[in-house]
Amino acid sequence: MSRFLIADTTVDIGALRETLLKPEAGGFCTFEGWVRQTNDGRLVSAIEYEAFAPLAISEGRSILDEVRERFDITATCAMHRTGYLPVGDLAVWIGVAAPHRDAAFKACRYVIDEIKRRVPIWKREHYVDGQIEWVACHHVG
Amino acid sequence: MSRFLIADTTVDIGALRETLLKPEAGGFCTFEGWVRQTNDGRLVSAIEYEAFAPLAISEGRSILDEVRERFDITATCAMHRTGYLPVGDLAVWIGVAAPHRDAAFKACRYVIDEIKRRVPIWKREHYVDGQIEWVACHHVG
Amino acid sequence: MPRIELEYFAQLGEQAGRRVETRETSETTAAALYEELRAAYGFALPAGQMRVAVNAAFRPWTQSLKEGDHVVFIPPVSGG
Amino acid sequence: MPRIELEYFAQLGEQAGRRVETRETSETTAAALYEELRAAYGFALPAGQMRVAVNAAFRPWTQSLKEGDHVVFIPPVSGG
Repeated sequence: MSRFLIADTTVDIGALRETLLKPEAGGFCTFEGWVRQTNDGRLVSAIEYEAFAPLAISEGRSILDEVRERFDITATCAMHRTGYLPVGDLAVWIGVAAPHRDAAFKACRYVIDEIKRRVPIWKREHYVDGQIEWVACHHVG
Repeated sequence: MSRFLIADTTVDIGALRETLLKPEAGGFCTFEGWVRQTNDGRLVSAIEYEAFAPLAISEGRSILDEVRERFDITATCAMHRTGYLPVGDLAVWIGVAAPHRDAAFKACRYVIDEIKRRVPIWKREHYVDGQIEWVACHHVG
Repeated sequence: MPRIELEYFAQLGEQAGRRVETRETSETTAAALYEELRAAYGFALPAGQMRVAVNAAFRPWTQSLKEGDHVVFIPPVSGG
Repeated sequence: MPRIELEYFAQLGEQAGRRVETRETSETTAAALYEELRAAYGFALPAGQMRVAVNAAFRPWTQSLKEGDHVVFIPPVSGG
């Protein structure tokens, strides 16, 4: 079980989590990315995400296939939002179930790092002062 | 905000997560421990958890205080169950919100590692063959 | 001349003033097509900072193009 | 002789055959009290593999005990 979803509306993350419940899994790690109210010291009101969906989905699936090869995990699933998300909204969700916690943590970290590095999704920040800018690339962190 | 809960009944983890939603947090990591159907090759039907609650709570709070000092995080909360939990049940839940993901992952990992190392909670495994045993100590993983 | 289906994302969409385009071109590689478009729209990003996808799969810049190919230039990503 | 409130967890509770106990003892440290109990109940674990809590706080094994103290011996933990 490994699904990578691009969603243009709110997703029920409780339902995503349910799909990963397996009796052979003892550890479960999730990562969520939330729209934060500041970036580089600027006040943010919202972030707009745009995805090249067919390629984002196939690249996301490749990442999930990679974690299943690299780590001893049971099931994983990831979701990335598109559209206009105000501060506090959920932009990305990743869940990894594994027999033991070490693999769950490492695999979850791998998925978010690789999503940020290579999945064709872009964000445009809307600032409180009215400006709007495409974020050129990722900063450290 | 940092709470450490010992609970003898099911806890609404959605509600715990809600308490950690902060506009200054961009990354959120959770860890869940689930009752697994096998341990060391033996078929498990359930795990019974017993806690020395007053000390478990104060030691758990110390751990949450430590992560707030060691990592740049916004809010954290942890919950550990007691009582009889069948396979698949949630035994432990930890959530950490932080400005950036690296601190969220590291702090969450620190909390589960320290809970396993020093919080006075003990588990008794019930096996499918009818045997019942206190687990002497943690195995690697 | 082959007709290429183009789709623009992020700052490229803004700079081109459109999201999609069907374009006849005499250029035969993805790299050459990007330079043609860069001259037409003034794209700020050099090809060296981007990737290219043909028919929804990442391809080398030397990829040759044929009638009906769907081409997307991929600026540095910023999801997550 | 001071009366000590004892509470037993995990395998200690099983081996003692009880969860709580009020015990008069002439022993004056946590370490000595544990040896007394070990002789009485046949606890398998040596003190070196455990910790001790007095009045719900971890204390050294040399901790002296007084009337009404609540003492818990802490076997290796296995939560999480």
